[in-house]
Amino acid sequence: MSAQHRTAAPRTSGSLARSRPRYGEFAVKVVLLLAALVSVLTTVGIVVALLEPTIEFFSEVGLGEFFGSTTWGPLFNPPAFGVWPIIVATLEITLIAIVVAVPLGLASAIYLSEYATPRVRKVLKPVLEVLAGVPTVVFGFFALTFVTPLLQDVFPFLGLDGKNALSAGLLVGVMIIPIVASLSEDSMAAVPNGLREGSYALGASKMITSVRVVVPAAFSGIVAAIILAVSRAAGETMIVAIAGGFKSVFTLNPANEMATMAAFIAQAGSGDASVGSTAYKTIFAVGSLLFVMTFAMNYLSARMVQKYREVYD
Amino acid sequence: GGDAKPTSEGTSAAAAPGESQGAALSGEVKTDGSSTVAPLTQAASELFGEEQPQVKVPVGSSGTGGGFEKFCNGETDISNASRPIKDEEKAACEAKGIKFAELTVATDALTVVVSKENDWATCLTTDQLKKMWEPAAEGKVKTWKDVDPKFPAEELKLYGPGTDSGTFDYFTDEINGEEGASRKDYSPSENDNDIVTGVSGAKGGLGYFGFTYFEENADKLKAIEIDSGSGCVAPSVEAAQGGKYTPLARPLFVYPSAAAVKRPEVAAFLDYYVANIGTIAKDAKFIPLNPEQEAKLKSDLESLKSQG
Amino acid sequence: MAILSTPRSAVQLASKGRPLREHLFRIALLASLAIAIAFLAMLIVYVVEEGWPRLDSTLWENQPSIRRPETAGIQSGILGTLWIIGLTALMALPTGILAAIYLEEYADKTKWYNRLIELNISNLAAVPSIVYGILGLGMIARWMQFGFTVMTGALTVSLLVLPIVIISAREAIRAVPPSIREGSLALGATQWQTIYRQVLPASVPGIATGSILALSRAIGEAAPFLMLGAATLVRFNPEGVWSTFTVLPLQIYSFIARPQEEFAVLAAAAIVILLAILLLMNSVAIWLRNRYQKRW
Amino acid sequence: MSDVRNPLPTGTAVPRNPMPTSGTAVPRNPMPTSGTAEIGVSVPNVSVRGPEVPRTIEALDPVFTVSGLSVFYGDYEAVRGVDMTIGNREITAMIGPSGCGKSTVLRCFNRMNDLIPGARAAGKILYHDEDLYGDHVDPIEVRRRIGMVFQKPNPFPKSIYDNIAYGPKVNGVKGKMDDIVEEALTKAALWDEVKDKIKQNALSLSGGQQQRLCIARAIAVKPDVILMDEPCSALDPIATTKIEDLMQELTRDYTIVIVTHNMQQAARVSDRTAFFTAEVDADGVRHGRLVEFDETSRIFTNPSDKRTEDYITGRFG
Amino acid sequence: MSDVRNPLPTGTAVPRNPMPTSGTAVPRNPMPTSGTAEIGVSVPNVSVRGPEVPRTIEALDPVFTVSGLSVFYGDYEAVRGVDMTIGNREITAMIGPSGCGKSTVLRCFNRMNDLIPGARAAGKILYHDEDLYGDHVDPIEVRRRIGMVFQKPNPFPKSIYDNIAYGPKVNGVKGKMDDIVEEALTKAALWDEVKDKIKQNALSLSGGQQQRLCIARAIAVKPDVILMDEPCSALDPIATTKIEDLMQELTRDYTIVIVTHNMQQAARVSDRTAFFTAEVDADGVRHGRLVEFDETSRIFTNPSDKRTEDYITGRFG
Ligand SMILES: Nc1ncnc2c1ncn2[C@@H]1O[C@H](COP(=O)(O)OP(=O)(O)OP(=O)(O)O)[C@@H](O)[C@H]1O
Ligand SMILES: Nc1ncnc2c1ncn2[C@@H]1O[C@H](COP(=O)(O)OP(=O)(O)OP(=O)(O)O)[C@@H](O)[C@H]1O
Ligand SMILES: [Mg+2]
Ligand SMILES: [Mg+2]
Ligand SMILES: O=P([O-])([O-])[O-]
Repeated sequence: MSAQHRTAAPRTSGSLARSRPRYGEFAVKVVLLLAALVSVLTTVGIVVALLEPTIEFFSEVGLGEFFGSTTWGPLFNPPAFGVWPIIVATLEITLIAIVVAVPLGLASAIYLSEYATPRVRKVLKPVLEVLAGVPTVVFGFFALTFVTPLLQDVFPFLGLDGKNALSAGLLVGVMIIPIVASLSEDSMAAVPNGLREGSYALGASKMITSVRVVVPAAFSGIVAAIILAVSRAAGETMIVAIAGGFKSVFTLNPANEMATMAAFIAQAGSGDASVGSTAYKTIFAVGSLLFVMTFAMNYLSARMVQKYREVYD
Repeated sequence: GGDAKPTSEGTSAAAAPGESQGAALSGEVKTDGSSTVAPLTQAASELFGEEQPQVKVPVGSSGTGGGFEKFCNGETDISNASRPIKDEEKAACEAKGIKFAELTVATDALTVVVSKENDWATCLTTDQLKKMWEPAAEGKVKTWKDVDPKFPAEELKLYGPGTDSGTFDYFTDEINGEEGASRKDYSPSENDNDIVTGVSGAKGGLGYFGFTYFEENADKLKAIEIDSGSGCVAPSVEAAQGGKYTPLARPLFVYPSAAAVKRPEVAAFLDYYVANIGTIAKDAKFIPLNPEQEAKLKSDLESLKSQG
Repeated sequence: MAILSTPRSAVQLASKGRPLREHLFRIALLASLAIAIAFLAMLIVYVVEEGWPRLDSTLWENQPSIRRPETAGIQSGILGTLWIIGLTALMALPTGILAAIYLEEYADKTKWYNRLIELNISNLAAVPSIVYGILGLGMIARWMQFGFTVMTGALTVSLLVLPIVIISAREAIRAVPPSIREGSLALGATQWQTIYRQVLPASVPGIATGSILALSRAIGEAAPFLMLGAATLVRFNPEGVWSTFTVLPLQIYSFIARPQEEFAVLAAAAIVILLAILLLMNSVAIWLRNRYQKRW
Repeated sequence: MSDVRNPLPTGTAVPRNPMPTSGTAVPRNPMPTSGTAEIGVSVPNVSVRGPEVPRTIEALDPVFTVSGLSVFYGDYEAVRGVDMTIGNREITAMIGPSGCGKSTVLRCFNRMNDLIPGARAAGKILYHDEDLYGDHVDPIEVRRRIGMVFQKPNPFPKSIYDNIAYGPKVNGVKGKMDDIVEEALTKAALWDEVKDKIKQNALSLSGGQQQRLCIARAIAVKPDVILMDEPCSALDPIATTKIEDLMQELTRDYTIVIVTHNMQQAARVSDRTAFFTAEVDADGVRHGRLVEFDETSRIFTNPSDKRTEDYITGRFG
Repeated sequence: MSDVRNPLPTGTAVPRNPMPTSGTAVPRNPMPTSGTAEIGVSVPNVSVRGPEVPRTIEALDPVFTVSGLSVFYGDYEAVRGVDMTIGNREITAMIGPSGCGKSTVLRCFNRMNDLIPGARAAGKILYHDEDLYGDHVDPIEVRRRIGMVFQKPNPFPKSIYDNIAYGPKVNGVKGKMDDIVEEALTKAALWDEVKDKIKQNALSLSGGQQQRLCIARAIAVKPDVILMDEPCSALDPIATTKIEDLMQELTRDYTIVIVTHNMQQAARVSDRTAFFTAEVDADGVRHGRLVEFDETSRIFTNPSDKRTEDYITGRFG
């Protein structure tokens, strides 16, 4: 039987050569690469769709006015192209959202990662996933018809407008809680158990271990989660369009109505501006700005994650 | 519907090309444009659907400008508009060889509303409105007192349609003298319900929108009479129809493309629209045309159909 | 010496009043989670209560109507949403999974183009959906001349969820232990045989779960359709990929803007339907996850 | 074909053969220290077994007294019926094949197993006559007094200084932290190597240094006992030697319990050795059992149990 | 305090001391098989070392001939300058401390290292006179001929049957699959245990059974050589014994190379042993080196290198 075996594997030179051609393997790899390239194509598509009108816009309006003035109203007569009011509104709503989402999301993440039993986690994580899936129109509807009236009743001194940055920001915050919570939880779960054991073995309590060992060790992952959440908040459209309003004034008071960049795009993009007009091109200029902002934030986040991977690998 | 080519030319009728009312037609009549006019075309579409269930009439509401953009790109058959087509838009249509007609299908009475709690204003002159709304008022006219010393110093909170709407264009044109010229620090909204909520919730609130919205919310709001030099006139069906509610009574339009009208389903839809315009306007809660306007509508459509 | 410093009294190992602080912290954490969940609960209760009068069969049997808001339905929206989801599943899922396989199993991370693809995907995951709307309008509807059809909508949403699908599929593939791959390769299997016959079957539950969650994001999107100018008032169901269509979130958005009170109720009822579809998909995801969870 | 296995070509295979050692003087295990071969004697050489006490497994001054300890993970009884005592300022080694429950038992000594959901200990562990699992006992306080060093060095991703200062800080120790850090590092024989880079990230240290840092970290909270679970298995021979030397040094002040896979290590460093193995009961379930517990010299030269002998002579494991 | 370490109390500590073994007849390593102690002889007992060939490291009928093999992970040279031959139908063991490159070398034999990005082998490995890294060589074909069994049993999460059938299937083997499965399981001494539950999920088997399943899976593709990387380290003693018996059995038909941490195992099962260690070069970089390669009996009784001796006598590791 062993002799048979030998003949089954002859020692002739070239016996290790490919016994049958495998073009399929190569074809598969090409197909897979093409699939991966779709995403690159998407980015190219976005850039192409944005670039030409944006360039035309800046040749008509000029960077100076766009970034140098604080009056916004591309669809008014005379038009005004100072982009700061909508940037400020975007940042303000994002800030409110972050103020809501970071403590709640982070605390939820610590709870899920460090305190919850597997059983509890198995129930709570899907609930957070549902929250993450709630359509943004629904959040907008809820903010406009429930949260704003409630806030107006409970805190009349705030002088909330019917549409306001506060409710919109609050609900954007609720929308991004699951992002902060689940990504932070992932990075806390990635903290080697050895670190926790090391801390407990020194007589540290669970709270101290969570706060002083786990959170710092997962820090860059947490920051990456927050950055992703920030870019989702900054780009959120429906909630701010429904509950935040379109008023393009330069204001910091969150009780006021204000238009964010995304809200402006939604409003102008589905509206009156006629093709080729400067007002129309403004949509693309603002879109480009939003794209560049999220790109920059995401690049930052990718770097953070990179750094965090290095610590344990 | 299910053709391979998604352009309007492709959606030809599968049924007999006859225009007789009885023959079952099919196909799609694409409409888009003004969100103000949309309910009118939607009502027409609903009623027409009972007659010709195989003809589909989707109604978009991209706004008057958005509608013309698609219309002049050959992407829709009929465009709804709450203001007449602009010169640039005409040029865009011409460039694509798209011919069209302007059909006036109903009348709207832009209604200026204030809160029920407002006990000082029942009638405003167009000048007073201008004083409130002109670009120069931005940041300066903050209370009612700034408009007229007789009014109390109640904070003036302004609400209106978004800058992208035909309603805004019309109002700014008529009141401020130039289309789009407006103070920017008012609360604009695509959703007229927001104006209802906003104005009814603020003692010093003021806003404007289509007559329908006022009628639906007459319990919450108070309509202001308008004085354009010949005395105060309250918005009403009769005043608008009779041409007395100036300058805020405005016509609403649909723009069918000449090429599309060649298609039997489009022609049938328009025929139906025009023939039943009274019912449609009532269903959509607009002010119906007066008899002269109705006659003009019919002849306008006929001349479009007989065009080239 | 150590012994001397630690008296052997019975109280030496007793706690030092630490538990209270520990308890408060724990309660604070739980409260945070509870707030998030309470929002969800409040939201659901609110829309169910608001939409209750209209939660009957007319809601999905009828088409939207301007003339009779009290009996208007949302059939075209439900079916439009299902069409979009179906097509998105057909396009985004295979592409996303294949791309994930490429990145996890083939891509040499030291090559600049692979790193670029990775960075690009994580970046796309953060791009606002309204920007995808601009892409869909400019590139798909206009440049590719697909018009304002189901196809355009589905393609746009597919591109939007593609990065999410890729990221979650990669995670599922990564969760398959390398020992399974090594085991297969050591038997003389080719790389694709290994992937197709070992890695993919083992990661199907994870991929399915991630895909469902990605699709539930697609269900709720309204902003890209707003940008695309999808028709809001559509009284017929889509019949094919080149059909005119509308989706539920967009219908809801337009109902909110109607003056009649009946439309607010209708909007709430439509939201209940949308949430029901969402919950259904999430339940499937959870079921899949629990049913096929691998223990290696 | 059931037994074509090779017999063991090791010198230890002969039962009851006292083991000769080559090397320097033995401070802890008074065993024969001949530089030359002194083998071939088949009778136990009693004289080299140190203080000729009866074969008691009781330490004279016990820190832990374990009786009838069984440990469960959920329904699974991982370890069954362990009795042993850990003597004060001695090094006790726990050896045995993989999965026999060494770590499980070790982790009962500072209630680390409390952290594993479903883990539960039955039986009794007295710590200085106090029930370690008593109701009034705070596991956090237990862990402060009974330190632990793990298999893989697990420094916190912080500076060397912060690693050491962490324990005293969380335990509310006032006092000059710099001194505490220096003292702990000095005791752990690491001070000279790191004193110039005390603020540097601990992860930049070598594996052996990291492990000594972990020992220093444990020392810094002034524990009574240090538990070590295979502290050298991730280290190279040179680092291992350093840690072993350190253990000898530390046992002046501390009681040490060490789990090791490496019999030679147990033989080198410990005073007493516990040999565990896993046995299959009537139901086919494997439980860890303590087979033999005795002075290290006796375990390695004159085990009383056949299984111990088989294990240390390499017949299995 | 630098050298208070205990000397080793093991019998193997005396250099050049031929090791007596107790047990049954030895088919593979012809070593003294005295049931009684035959120790105290300080001169190598040449007569018991089997065929008295010169101390060549060349196998007579080589399957692999390795010369000047260095393996790089990126820029890091993990293993440097290895020369060895693997004899046909012999069991060759590779031992050495952790990180010395045993796995790295083993994985070169079936080009498993190709799969690690940046891994690269320099030098030459001939497989039956054919360059294993030659241009025409298809690594997939190589792996079909040279099977591998891993440290942790890694059955596919499928049925037992599918686990075995997988290899033949992907290699396009036609023929009655049921017979192939039965034959492979029988050879791996697993058939009797699983024949009634062949469709059951392989993950439901015990660790030892899983490992035998992995061996059966490797056998099913009819390889020439089987590489095993610490195949028993995750197993209990009983399962280990079974696998070792199985290896003896398999070596009738197959050439086996095994990496093990366990010296006793190497001594028990192998014909030849390669001892690796990691050495630090002038730049402070650690490289794995092959220190000594010889017949197993000689390595364990009469190593020619001090480092080998130190290692097998437990002086480090
Ligand atoms: N967290 C756990 N849950 C369930 N079973 C466990 C757990 N930890 C260990 N076990 C089981 O308990 C038994 C004893 O494990 P333990 O880790 O104590 O062994 P060990 O002697 O330390 O082994 P090793 O030498 O491999 O570290 C094993 O069968 C193991 O599988
Ligand atoms: N994929 C890899 N990339 C970089 N370095 C590696 C890789 N795999 C192993 N090494 C390094 O190569 C050296 C040899 O590793 P190898 O795994 O071959 O050792 P080993 O002798 O098998 O050790 P062990 O007994 O712990 O399994 C080690 O220093 C290891 O860190
Ligand atoms: Mg252990
Ligand atoms: Mg290895
Ligand atoms: O939608 P509009 O009628 O306001 O353009």
